[in-house]
Amino acid sequence: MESPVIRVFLTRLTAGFLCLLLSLGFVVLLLDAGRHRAQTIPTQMEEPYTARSVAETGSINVVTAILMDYRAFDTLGEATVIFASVAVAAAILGKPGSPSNRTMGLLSRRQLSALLPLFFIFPLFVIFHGHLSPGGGFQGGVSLAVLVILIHVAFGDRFGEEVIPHRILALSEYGAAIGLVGIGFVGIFQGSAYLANVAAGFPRGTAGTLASGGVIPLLNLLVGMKVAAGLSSIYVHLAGHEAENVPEKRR
Amino acid sequence: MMQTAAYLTAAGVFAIGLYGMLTQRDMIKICISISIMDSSFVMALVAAAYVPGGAAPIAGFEALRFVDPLPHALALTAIVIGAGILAIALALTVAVYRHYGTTDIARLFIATREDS
Amino acid sequence: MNHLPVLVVVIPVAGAFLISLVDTVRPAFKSTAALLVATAHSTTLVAAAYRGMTGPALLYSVGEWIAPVGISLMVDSFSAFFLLLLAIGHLASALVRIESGDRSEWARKSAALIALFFAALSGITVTADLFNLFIFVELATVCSIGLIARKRHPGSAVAGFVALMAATISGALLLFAVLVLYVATGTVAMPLVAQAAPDLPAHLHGMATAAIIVSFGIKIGLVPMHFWQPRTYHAAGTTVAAILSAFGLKIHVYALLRLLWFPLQAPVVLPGVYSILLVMGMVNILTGHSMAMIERNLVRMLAFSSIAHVGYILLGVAAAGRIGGSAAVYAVAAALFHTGMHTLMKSALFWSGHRLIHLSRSSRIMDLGGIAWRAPGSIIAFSLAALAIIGIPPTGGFASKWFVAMAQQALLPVLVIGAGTVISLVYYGRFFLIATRRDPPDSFPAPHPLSLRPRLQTAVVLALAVAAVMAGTRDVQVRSLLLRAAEGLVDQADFVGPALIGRGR
Amino acid sequence: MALDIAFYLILAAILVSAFAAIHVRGHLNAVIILSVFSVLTTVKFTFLQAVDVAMAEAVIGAGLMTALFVTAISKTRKRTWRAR
Repeated sequence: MESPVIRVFLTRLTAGFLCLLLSLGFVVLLLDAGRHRAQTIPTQMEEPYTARSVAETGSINVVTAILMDYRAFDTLGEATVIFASVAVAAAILGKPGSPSNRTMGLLSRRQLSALLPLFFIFPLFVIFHGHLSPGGGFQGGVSLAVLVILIHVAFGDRFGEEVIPHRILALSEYGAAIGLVGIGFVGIFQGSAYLANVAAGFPRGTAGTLASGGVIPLLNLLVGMKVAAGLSSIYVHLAGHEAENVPEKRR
Repeated sequence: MMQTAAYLTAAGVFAIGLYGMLTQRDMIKICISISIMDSSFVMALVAAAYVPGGAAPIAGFEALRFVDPLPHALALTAIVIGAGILAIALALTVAVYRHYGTTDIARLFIATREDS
Repeated sequence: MNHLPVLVVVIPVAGAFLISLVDTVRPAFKSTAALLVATAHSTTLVAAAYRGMTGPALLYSVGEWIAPVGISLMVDSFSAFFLLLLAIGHLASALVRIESGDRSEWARKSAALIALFFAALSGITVTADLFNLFIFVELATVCSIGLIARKRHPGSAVAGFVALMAATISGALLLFAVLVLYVATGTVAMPLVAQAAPDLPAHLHGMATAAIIVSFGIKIGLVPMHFWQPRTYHAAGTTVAAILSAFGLKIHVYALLRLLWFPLQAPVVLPGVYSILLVMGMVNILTGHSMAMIERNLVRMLAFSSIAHVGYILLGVAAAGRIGGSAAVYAVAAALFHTGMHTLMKSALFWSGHRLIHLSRSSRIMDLGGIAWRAPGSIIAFSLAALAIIGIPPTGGFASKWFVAMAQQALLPVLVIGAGTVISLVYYGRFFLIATRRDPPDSFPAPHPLSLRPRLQTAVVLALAVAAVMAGTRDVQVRSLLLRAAEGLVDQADFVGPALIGRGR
Repeated sequence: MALDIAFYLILAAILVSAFAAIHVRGHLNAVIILSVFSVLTTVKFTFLQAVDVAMAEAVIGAGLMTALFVTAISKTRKRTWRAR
């Protein structure tokens, strides 16, 4: 009576139904929570950040102000997560092996080599204007990593290894990470708290100009460097992994 | 209304991701499901931040209300952490394929049972 | 301002970066660097724990931003107890892991990963911010997966993937609970959530609590969610399994207790949850012990035993939540005593088991026949720790089980504890008999060429085991420490007070 | 009003693409659909005024993750193209 096909189908149906039920429950809870908050907290108190961030940190982009100043400790933790996942990927995959030399076609390589310098403008802009416009260290760093991957894909891993050696990637990642942790100590030495910004004597500057926001641009730069180096070295590990000893029979 | 719809989408995406993670047997597909599930939480955070008629949280804009910037910061953090974990999942997939020649998790369970 | 709470996290993080840098530039000094970092971190941890135990709770605002906008860190007497455990853990695991000559990529990264793992655990212990807690939990997950999935052992990548899937679900639930609490209260700072928690609608509060219990239940191996743990520990090998089980698991227990008592105010708002924890604790004890009894593999046996001992801790905790008042302090102290004892005993068992498994190159119990005569130091440590973990009277393990049993109000949990003791006597006794068999096989296989330092390791393991035994006889000194720590959890005035003072800014 | 309709259409497209990414046959197809899903999510985030998150999602979801996925897939296929 019960064929395996029907059984699998029924199992999947039940699983799908349960997942849907669970997620609908989540929606109900979140909506109720929002209603509860609207009843208990007056609307003026809802935004502790927007009103004060320019005066206190000098950063126009409030999200950057939160990420790099108010909750900079989160950012440190997050950069550490990236660092750890690079280390884990390296531990799992081993040293990058012999790089392959597959490249894209000649025409696309020509075009890319003309355009590539232009491509670097965007991430650098995003990083340096993190406190002025949308974006910041993370977004810029990831797009830098994507550019490094693009170089690897377009011109072959061997060329990529020559232009940006893996050792340099690793060293710049460690350097940026140590710089990130070290900047926090400036706050302690100035008699303030760890990762303090204006309270530690960094100049706030005129809001809206490039040199404003105290330590925020520097943190953006370090985070960008760290994220770019880390993520692209994950790619290098993944792409350089040798798959040669796959057993032929055991599938 | 927009917020409710956004919550509902996040929930639907979460259900799809969880369902995929529970029923798929292929490790790459599981990675895809994990990625979808991660982005559902980002969607929920962004939806929670939304205020009807609010402007983006950039103080240069002249607006009466802004959307709540804190969930945006949390969402950014969650995205990056999710990317890190996903990279590890992919690395594990590749390493497993290297040793066993398959990415089917049910077969891998049988293959690794002999080791213990 | 006293900077200890943040240094406890920052020093090992910086240390991990430095270890990686040293490893790239001058690989020869890597072990020295790792040992230095571990020593520095342990010293900081002990200092922070001392301040937390003796004085009022230490409050630290990172970047001088106070609770609603910034992240607060806090060390009170309850977290101080766990910081002490971490201090033991980091130093001991750094000593045990000093290697000779292994040049594989995993061995190179593992020193940095261990430092980061302990950094994440310290972060979980000191943070007073829900989202920051989530980040450190994820960091701990990433590091533990890295430690599990090493390259030499092909099955471990599969186990790492399973652990990753379990961790993804656990992380999703934790993030969901944080999201609900944020949307409902408008803050992620624990003290402010704690203030708002009693006013939350019952279903919101209940579902957030449930999500948190399931999330950490996956991490600590509550019974329906324990499926990934034995496989993972087996694949990880004994050295790493000791770190995961003896220290990582305990800190996740800490996080669960802290969240239940402090931001969620469960003893006041939702006392019913403790009855569920009581039942889960009993199920854990019975399942863990009976699975350990039928297990034929030493590492998996110890892993199931860990699952059982989480049950004992939960029994003490559940009793505390159900009684309330000053009696709750004694119940929490009993649970903490068992936590500390299990940390010592299980790390001693795993690390002494490492030497035995290393010599016979197999972790099947049957292959370990007669191994005792080749590693007398390890088997002495193993037996001492086993005596303690079974609960033979003068040892610390007996005392902690006794206190947990005394804290119970019903007869059934006491009976379950007794049954667990009998079952564990059976399986540890069986292993002891096999290991000390008089007729060892003629030829053991040649030991694995990559060897840790056996003498140093045996010394560390013996110290841990002797500490576990002696804690039972040093009852009076231990008790005042434990009661002080338990007060930190039960009387939250210590924890809430300083956080709310700074709120006006 | 037209903007609202566009928003709901995008929400529907997000759901459809998420479902398709899991159920479509072939890894590469699934990854391409996943990157389409990311792009749609980006558009949704800009509708909800989350510009920073939108940028991060675009760069990570559509850029980096796709690259990593494609690399991983090329490493987990039988060696047809690797015979260089």
